[in-house]
Amino acid sequence: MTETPTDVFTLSRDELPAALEAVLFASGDPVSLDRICEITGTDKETALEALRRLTDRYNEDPRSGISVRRLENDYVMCTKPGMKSILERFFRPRSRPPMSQATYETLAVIAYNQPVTRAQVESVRGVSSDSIISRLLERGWIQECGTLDAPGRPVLFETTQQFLMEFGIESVAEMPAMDLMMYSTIRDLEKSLEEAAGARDNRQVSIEHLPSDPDYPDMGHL
Amino acid sequence: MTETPTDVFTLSRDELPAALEAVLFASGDPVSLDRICEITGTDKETALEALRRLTDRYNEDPRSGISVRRLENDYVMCTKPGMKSILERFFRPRSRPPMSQATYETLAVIAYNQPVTRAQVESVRGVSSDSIISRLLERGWIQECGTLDAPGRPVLFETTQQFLMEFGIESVAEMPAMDLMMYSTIRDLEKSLEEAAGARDNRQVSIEHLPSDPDYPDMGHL
Amino acid sequence: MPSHRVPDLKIDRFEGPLDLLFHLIEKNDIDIYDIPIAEITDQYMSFLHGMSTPDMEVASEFLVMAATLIHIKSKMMLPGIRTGVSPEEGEDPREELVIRLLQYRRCKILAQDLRGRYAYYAGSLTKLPTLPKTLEITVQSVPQEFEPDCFNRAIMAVCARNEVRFADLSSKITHLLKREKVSIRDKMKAVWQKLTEKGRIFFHEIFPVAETEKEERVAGFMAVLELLRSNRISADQERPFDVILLSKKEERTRKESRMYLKEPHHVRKENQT
Repeated sequence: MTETPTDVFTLSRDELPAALEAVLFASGDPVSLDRICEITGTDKETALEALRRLTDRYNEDPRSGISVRRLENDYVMCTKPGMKSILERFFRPRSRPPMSQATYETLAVIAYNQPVTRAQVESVRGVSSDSIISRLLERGWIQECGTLDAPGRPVLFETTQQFLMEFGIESVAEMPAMDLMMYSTIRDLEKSLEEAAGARDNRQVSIEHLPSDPDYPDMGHL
Repeated sequence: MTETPTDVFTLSRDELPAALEAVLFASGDPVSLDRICEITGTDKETALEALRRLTDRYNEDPRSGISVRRLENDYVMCTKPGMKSILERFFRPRSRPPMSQATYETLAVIAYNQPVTRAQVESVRGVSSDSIISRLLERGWIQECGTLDAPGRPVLFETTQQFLMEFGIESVAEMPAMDLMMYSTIRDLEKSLEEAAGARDNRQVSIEHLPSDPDYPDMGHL
Repeated sequence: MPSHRVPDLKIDRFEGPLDLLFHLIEKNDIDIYDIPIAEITDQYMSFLHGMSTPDMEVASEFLVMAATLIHIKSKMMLPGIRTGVSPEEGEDPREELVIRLLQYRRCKILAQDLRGRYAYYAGSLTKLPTLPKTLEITVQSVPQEFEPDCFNRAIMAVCARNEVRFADLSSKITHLLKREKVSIRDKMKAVWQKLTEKGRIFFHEIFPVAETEKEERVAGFMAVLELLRSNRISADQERPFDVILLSKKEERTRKESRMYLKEPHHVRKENQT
């Protein structure tokens, strides 16, 4: 690439059709005639002529499922109207593969801790759960429900009505109390372990601040 | 939409090319051969033949900026390699840091020997390749694919679909293993090279011999 | 054969020892199947002497190759081994090296090919997927099966994992503290010595904040606790973070209080000490 791309670029007449096609294809959205001229470095007349040929080539070829259409001053590449039924088949949802254990785990952690942040879920599961959370959102098992009042304002998640319906409200009430599923427990465990480790290096030691340690059974009593 | 969708839908032979094209166009992402057969209600052979024609039609038409490419068992519609400069004028080019020689060497060992462990990569290159492997993983060119059934259960790596896409390779089957890894003596190596030379007329086959690719222009011109 | 000096070569120009070796072979126009190993080893070594690299890991890789070369060189000097590879002769000591060099050469060629392919193909773009909505196609959502059993199993799995996770962590920390024990023994001796000399002393006099590492102070503090527990000393601190005054207990008082406390655990501990 050169430093001043707008000036040096030129397309030969032979290169113009392919260039137009590539731009319309990659864009996906309508592209204006002005923009086409600007990019290809051609005048309007030449561009229009090339676009006309391109349009004809696609629209008149029965082997092609694509057409090029003009919308006022924009041009767009899209599927032909006759392709609707095949595309309906393409877009028809297929039965989904069963959810993975990881997905159920993430859902369970959210159910136990809601409302809960991504970081909290990760802390309980011990592994990153970002992509799974996105999938659960997409599938409607969980939803966003505000943000946590903490730095970065992380999003909070909760389970949805759909989850309740599928799982059964009674089942939810019967969910056994599980300390090790709870973010608060995990956080406390992590904290106390950190403190125990930290006593070695980052704390002014006082008699009241000793870690309890199985090897020093008496220290708790001091 | 019908109630029993799998059965009633049929496409005539004449309708197939346009249908394929529409599906690949609308999808954007690669579509598997199985899915194509399922949607179009055709057998594999017919679908493959139609895909071959479609591929040829696009790839051989100099007026077209689009190509259809096979990536293992998937098919994708994308812009032709030569359209790079016009598309960079249209989209802001993503500037990516250039990859080092070491990166391409590591990728070569993985691509030509997959699935492969870190240790195997290092044995060919004679240097530690940890950080380079991470970079390749990050770049999406390789991925983990299980572990080797050996002490320590080392992770195996393979190339990704994105690798095929960005390197213009249809299938890893096109990439013969780096044979040299299989020989323990030069005599074995020479014998096998001689045999290979004999099988393929009388041309001298050398270690430098590369898979030939008709689409891929001579490196000297790049 | 050109001179043995290999000037103007920087180690970071080479991807590794094989790359360097390969460079020397190409530069000297050597037949890879018949490497004059003595010459190459000398050139390789003179390069190693000239190189400066702060990275020990990189350097060690080059040194391993140097050792290999010297090993091959010494083998070549043994009687009965001639150069050249023909089936009648015994194994050529250079064979493995040649295989590795050929392997590496192929790797380099393929890498070069991949680089070219990437430069050529990487600019290809796919189109963003067309949304069904823009085609006026409505997509019915397919319900996802929910398995309460899987859900309950997942709960158990998370709990079980967390149990292991925290048991692991706490055992690691216990281990760290155990390791300290060795120095705690030393510190106990030091504290006891000071108290024998002076009778009473402030904790911070033995372990001044300015002159001791935190770890040492913690170990010292642990030592004080051990001595307290074995009832050899007493410690007074008015409130947390305040100074701690240590004083030695007299033999008689110690015995009395021990009898008074009658804690078998303490007795056992003391006997160990």
